[in-house]
Amino acid sequence: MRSPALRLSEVTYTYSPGLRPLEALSRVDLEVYRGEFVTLVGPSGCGKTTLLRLVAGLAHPTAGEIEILAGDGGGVGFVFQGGALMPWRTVCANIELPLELAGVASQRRRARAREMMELVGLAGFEDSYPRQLSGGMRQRVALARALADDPALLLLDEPFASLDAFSRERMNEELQRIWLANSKTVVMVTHDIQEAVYLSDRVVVMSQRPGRVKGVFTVPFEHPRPADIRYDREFAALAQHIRQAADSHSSEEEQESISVVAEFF
Amino acid sequence: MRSPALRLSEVTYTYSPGLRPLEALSRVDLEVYRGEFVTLVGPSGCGKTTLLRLVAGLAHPTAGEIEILAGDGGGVGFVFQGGALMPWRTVCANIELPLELAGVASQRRRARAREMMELVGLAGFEDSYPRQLSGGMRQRVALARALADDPALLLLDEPFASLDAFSRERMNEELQRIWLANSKTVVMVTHDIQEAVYLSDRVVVMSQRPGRVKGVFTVPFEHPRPADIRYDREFAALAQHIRQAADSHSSEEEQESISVVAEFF
Amino acid sequence: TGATAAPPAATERVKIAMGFIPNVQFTPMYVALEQGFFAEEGLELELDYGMEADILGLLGAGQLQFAIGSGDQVVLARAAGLPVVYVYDWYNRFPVSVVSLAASGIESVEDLKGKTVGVSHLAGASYIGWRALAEAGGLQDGDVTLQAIGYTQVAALTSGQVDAAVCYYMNEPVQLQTAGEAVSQILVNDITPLPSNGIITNEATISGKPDLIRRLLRAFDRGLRYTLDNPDEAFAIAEKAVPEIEGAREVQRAVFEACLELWDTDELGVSSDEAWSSAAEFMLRDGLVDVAVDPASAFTNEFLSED
Amino acid sequence: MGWSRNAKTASQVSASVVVAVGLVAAWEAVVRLGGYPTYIIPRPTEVAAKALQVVRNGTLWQHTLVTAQEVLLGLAIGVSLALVVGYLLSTSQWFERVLSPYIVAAQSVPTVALAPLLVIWFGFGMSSKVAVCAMVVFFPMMVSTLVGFSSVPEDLRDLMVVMRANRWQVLTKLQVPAALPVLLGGLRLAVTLAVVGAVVGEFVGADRGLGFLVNMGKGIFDTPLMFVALLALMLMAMALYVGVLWLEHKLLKWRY
Amino acid sequence: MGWSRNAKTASQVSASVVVAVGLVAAWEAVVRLGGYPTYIIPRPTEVAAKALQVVRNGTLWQHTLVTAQEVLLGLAIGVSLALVVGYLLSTSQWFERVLSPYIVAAQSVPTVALAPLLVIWFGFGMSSKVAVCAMVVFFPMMVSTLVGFSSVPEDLRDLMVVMRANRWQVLTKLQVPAALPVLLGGLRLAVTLAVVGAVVGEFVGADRGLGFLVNMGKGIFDTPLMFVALLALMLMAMALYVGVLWLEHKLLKWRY
Ligand SMILES: Nc1ncnc2c1ncn2[C@@H]1O[C@H](COP(=O)(O)OP(=O)(O)OP(=O)(O)O)[C@@H](O)[C@H]1O
Ligand SMILES: Nc1ncnc2c1ncn2[C@@H]1O[C@H](COP(=O)(O)OP(=O)(O)OP(=O)(O)O)[C@@H](O)[C@H]1O
Ligand SMILES: [Mg+2]
Ligand SMILES: [Mg+2]
Repeated sequence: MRSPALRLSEVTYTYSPGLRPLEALSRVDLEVYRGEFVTLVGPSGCGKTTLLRLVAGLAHPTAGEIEILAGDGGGVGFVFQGGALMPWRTVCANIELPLELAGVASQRRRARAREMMELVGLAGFEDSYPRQLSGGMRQRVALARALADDPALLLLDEPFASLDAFSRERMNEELQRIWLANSKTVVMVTHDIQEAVYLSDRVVVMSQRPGRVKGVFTVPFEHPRPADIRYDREFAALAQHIRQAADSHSSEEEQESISVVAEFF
Repeated sequence: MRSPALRLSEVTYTYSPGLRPLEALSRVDLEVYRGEFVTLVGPSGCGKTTLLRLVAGLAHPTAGEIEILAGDGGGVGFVFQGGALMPWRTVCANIELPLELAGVASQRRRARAREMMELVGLAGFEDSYPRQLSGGMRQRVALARALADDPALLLLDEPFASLDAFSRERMNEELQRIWLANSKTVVMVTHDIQEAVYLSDRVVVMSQRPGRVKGVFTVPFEHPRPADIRYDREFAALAQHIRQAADSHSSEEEQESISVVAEFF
Repeated sequence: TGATAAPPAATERVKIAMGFIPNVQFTPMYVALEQGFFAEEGLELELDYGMEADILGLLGAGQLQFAIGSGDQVVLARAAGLPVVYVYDWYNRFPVSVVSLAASGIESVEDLKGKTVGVSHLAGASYIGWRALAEAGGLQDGDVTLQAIGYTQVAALTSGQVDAAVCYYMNEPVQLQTAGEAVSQILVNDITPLPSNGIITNEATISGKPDLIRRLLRAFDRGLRYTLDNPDEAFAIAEKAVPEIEGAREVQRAVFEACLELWDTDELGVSSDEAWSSAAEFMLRDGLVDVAVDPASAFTNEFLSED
Repeated sequence: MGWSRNAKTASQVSASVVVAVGLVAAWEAVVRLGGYPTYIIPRPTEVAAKALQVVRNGTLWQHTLVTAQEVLLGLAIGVSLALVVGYLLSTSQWFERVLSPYIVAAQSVPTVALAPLLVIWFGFGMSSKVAVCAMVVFFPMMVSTLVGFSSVPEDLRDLMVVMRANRWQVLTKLQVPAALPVLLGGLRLAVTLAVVGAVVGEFVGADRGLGFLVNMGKGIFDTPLMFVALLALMLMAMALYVGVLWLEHKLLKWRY
Repeated sequence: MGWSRNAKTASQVSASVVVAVGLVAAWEAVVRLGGYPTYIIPRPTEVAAKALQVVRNGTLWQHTLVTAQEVLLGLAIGVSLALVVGYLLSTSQWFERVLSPYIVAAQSVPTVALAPLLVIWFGFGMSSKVAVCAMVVFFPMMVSTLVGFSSVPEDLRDLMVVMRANRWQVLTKLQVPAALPVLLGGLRLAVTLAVVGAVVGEFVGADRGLGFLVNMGKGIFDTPLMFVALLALMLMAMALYVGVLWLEHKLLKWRY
């Protein structure tokens, strides 16, 4: 489990629209091991989405290097922040898309899509178009699509942001189950620190723009984790620590101590 | 404060795309008082967005009646779940839009937009286009726009879903401040029950599709509420109750008891 | 009178570009086809209905071997270096005329002074006809306002946009007359003769296949004669060849009659030296061409059947 | 729902009839009030009588068939070429900027000026008409392809990249469906222009087809015949256009 | 950034020059290999000599000016009309379905058939050419308006409703900007067709303008003159098209 799946070395990314360049990421170092579940948390606009896009190859670092060492052959599953559903495809056809691109026969595709829809609680909406779905339902379609062709690397950008607490917890459990069953590498962005701690092997806390890695927290609990581990004292303490680390108002000195705490876990 | 701003009586709404009609809301009764802050919580796809759309006049009930009794003259501020920013307008121009439509002079418009951008933490991004913003930043633009012309009725559809915990708490406080200062009527959808309790006078819990009102909880704390009220025991207990009520897996009998609890608060 | 040649070994395919849509004006051609005159010469004739302006270029470039066109165009074309030669004078009289509604009282060239005259384009046979008529009739520049009106002569006349219009003798005037409008017209040919419409070929064909030209002209000549001798039968043949005229039979008959007037002469097909010389001189004088064209090179009677 | 759709279609059809009748009445009125003689604008009744005649004797049908063939062939060739060229140009903005003005230049050459070359290259037969038709169709379709392809949402492009779609898959599964509204808009223009194109092609020189019939009617002073041919052309264009509307209805139903 | 943009523009310009030179070379090659005589296709040098002549004596300029006026007026009228009619039709799908086929029908009438009516209504002055040009421009612009307006995102429509925008505000602040890419696509077609339209208008009967010059060159077998006029027409169309591209660049910069 210690062989790396991807490695970012001193990655800097600068957007340059028009005249003012905007440094979104600054010298980010990060290694994600094969089969690891890593979560990124950090303030809005700190470059989390940018980081995922770089990993997915949708953009190339302005400086530094990214190595994708996966080599499992499996593709990449990406849940985009906005969903990125094709409005002209039904829910089912949207979920089938990656299978279609991989040349899977239509019957197996259909079966797999139904399975996925069941999983995300959308059975019965096969023939609906995205615009006929609620926000949370669309997000679940995006998740189902990302999971459909069982990719080795999953990049999830706030996949549960529009879900109610209960759906969210259920989806968390499903995701954990799938991850454990297929030993995927997952990099997820979330704003929910409980969720981050519940799912991850490590939580990466990023700083305000330009995004830097402010601290990395290893979550010590064994997988699979029961749902009620959230009420565990140690869990709560870790979550609280991460919360403090993520607080953009904490000063540099405080951050020093955070790193120490991070080492501790 | 007890004069009603809007009243829904036995409101039913059915979408009928193609052949299968879909009942999104079923016999919803709800009264919101002038200057009240009401929050809707409920599972994904239960009709919260639909309800806001009906209140805003974007759709008309299939059965039942909606009365808007506001009459304050002020418009409606709506934060859409998807943001609904105009891609061809800069951030600043997007925020100015309602003022522009109201015929406010360009200088005052500009000043107001800057004020709003300051408020939502986007100073410096005046001339960016929406596509150059992160997801959370876009959401904040949508909020700034909704607040720009100081509407008497605010309809907020998961306005903070893409914000990190700290930005979210800060925005919550700002929203509370604005609401208190201008005695607006607010109907907000959220999936964060803490947020709901922190901000609302009443929390409306809706049931799984077709959406019904499952319970209404009155939040007894005085406004303005300090940020750390979240750690108050009573606060936590109420949040816990609402959470249970909102659990879509609870049976009908349990729901009976929920209503009783709701009465109690 | 048409000499019958010995039937040749194999039929030869030839194309002739007519320069206008199928029409009773081409009756002699239809007659010659229908009566088998071309077949008797061993020719399988194909009629192409391209637009006049393109045809001479194609003919000169060797893309075509035969075309119908007017003599003035041959002068123009030769001045521009196109090796085209006029070999059969079909329309004995130059068919362009200046038409006006009778009510306007225009009866002579003199009456046109101060009027607006419409002409299709500032080029082409009708324009050259107009220039010739104006010169011969003593009109100075500025005496009339010339207006390019495309092919809207009838509308332009009846709506009063122009006082007179330059037309083909057998077209618009006939149409107006059969519609009951009284018109008066001045035929260019009555004022100044110009080489009119006939069959044109190119120098390559003349040097390469003189016999082909002879045979073609012989067959056509028989068609023309037959038409003049048996107008009713000829018209019936035209009706069969161009079934679309069914609904406009009366007008077309009148057009046909007008054509007969223009075709009838003692010496079918023979071009006159004087007409060509005076045309070539006039066109140079008038600036219509900027190099002198030797009339002798522009036409020849040598392929006409020796009676 | 089913009922209301039928009712809607029925109301559309009846409204269309009303409009058509209204137009004929307006035509009659124009002729009467303007005092135009038959040889300028014939009366509806004269045209109807002529129509009956040419329908009965088969003339109209025969010419219509010729033009229909030219139009359909020209459309097929012009649209396919436009899609291919449009796609190629859309792959590089630089390419497009450099080349498209020349395509525009080619478009602005009037057909009459091209006539001799057309005759040399295609002869007087059907192919020259098909060529003109295809040329006329090409441009609006190419511009639509360019505009349509450039309006593909960025997030979906990214999606396809992440899913490692190949070029062909990106084209068929993303670009074409996303551009479809604009492409179909282009097709609306193309079908209309195709009819005009075939007619212009026939004007260059033809002895059959509806454009020929228009010329014929004009040439033999049979204006009712000309109007019958014009009406047939209009009906052909309308039929093609309604066909495209129907296609839009089918293909873009996710929008409604 | 500034540098790279200049470099890009420079590369575009130089590539355009290369393409232009290539086309001239191809033209020369076609003439030589095809063995076409001058009166079918003149050589580039002959055309250049003729161009020099007509530029010197002012002829070309004078005719270009006439056609340019017709084109610009026709464009202005046709585009405005199309926007208005397109907008009105877009307000009701029912309306559109019923009426648009008739607009299509009107479009498919060849200009030559309309010539007599044009003459009666507009006379032989510039107005008849402007009318033809406007008619030709109208249709692609109208279809673009329809397609563009129907592609306005639903959530933004809702936004405008919630903000109680009036019709005019919805039009100017939402529909037009949202439809702009498609509208500008329509304008690309419109400017090109406008040139063709003015020329066709001049063919109906004119004594000035570049279309007239083409006809004239053809009529007097002065093919170099005809080619000079054609080149002038092409340049006009290219200039207008590049103008629209520039406008797109300015107006759609939020996309890049
Ligand atoms: N296409 C773009 N062009 C220019 N700047 C951009 C672009 N996309 C993002 N940015 C900028 O880069 C910074 C980081 O954006 P990013 O989307 O990575 O943030 P994020 O961490 O995902 O935030 P959020 O939690 O709000 O989604 C932001 O300040 C944003 O303004
Ligand atoms: N335009 C539409 N056409 C048909 N059905 C629709 C449409 N919009 C929503 N629905 C359906 O109505 C139901 C309620 O949708 P709504 O958007 O109101 O849910 P919601 O409570 O806002 O959910 P979420 O929290 O996921 O945003 C869903 O089942 C959805 O499928
Ligand atoms: Mg993001
Ligand atoms: Mg919703």
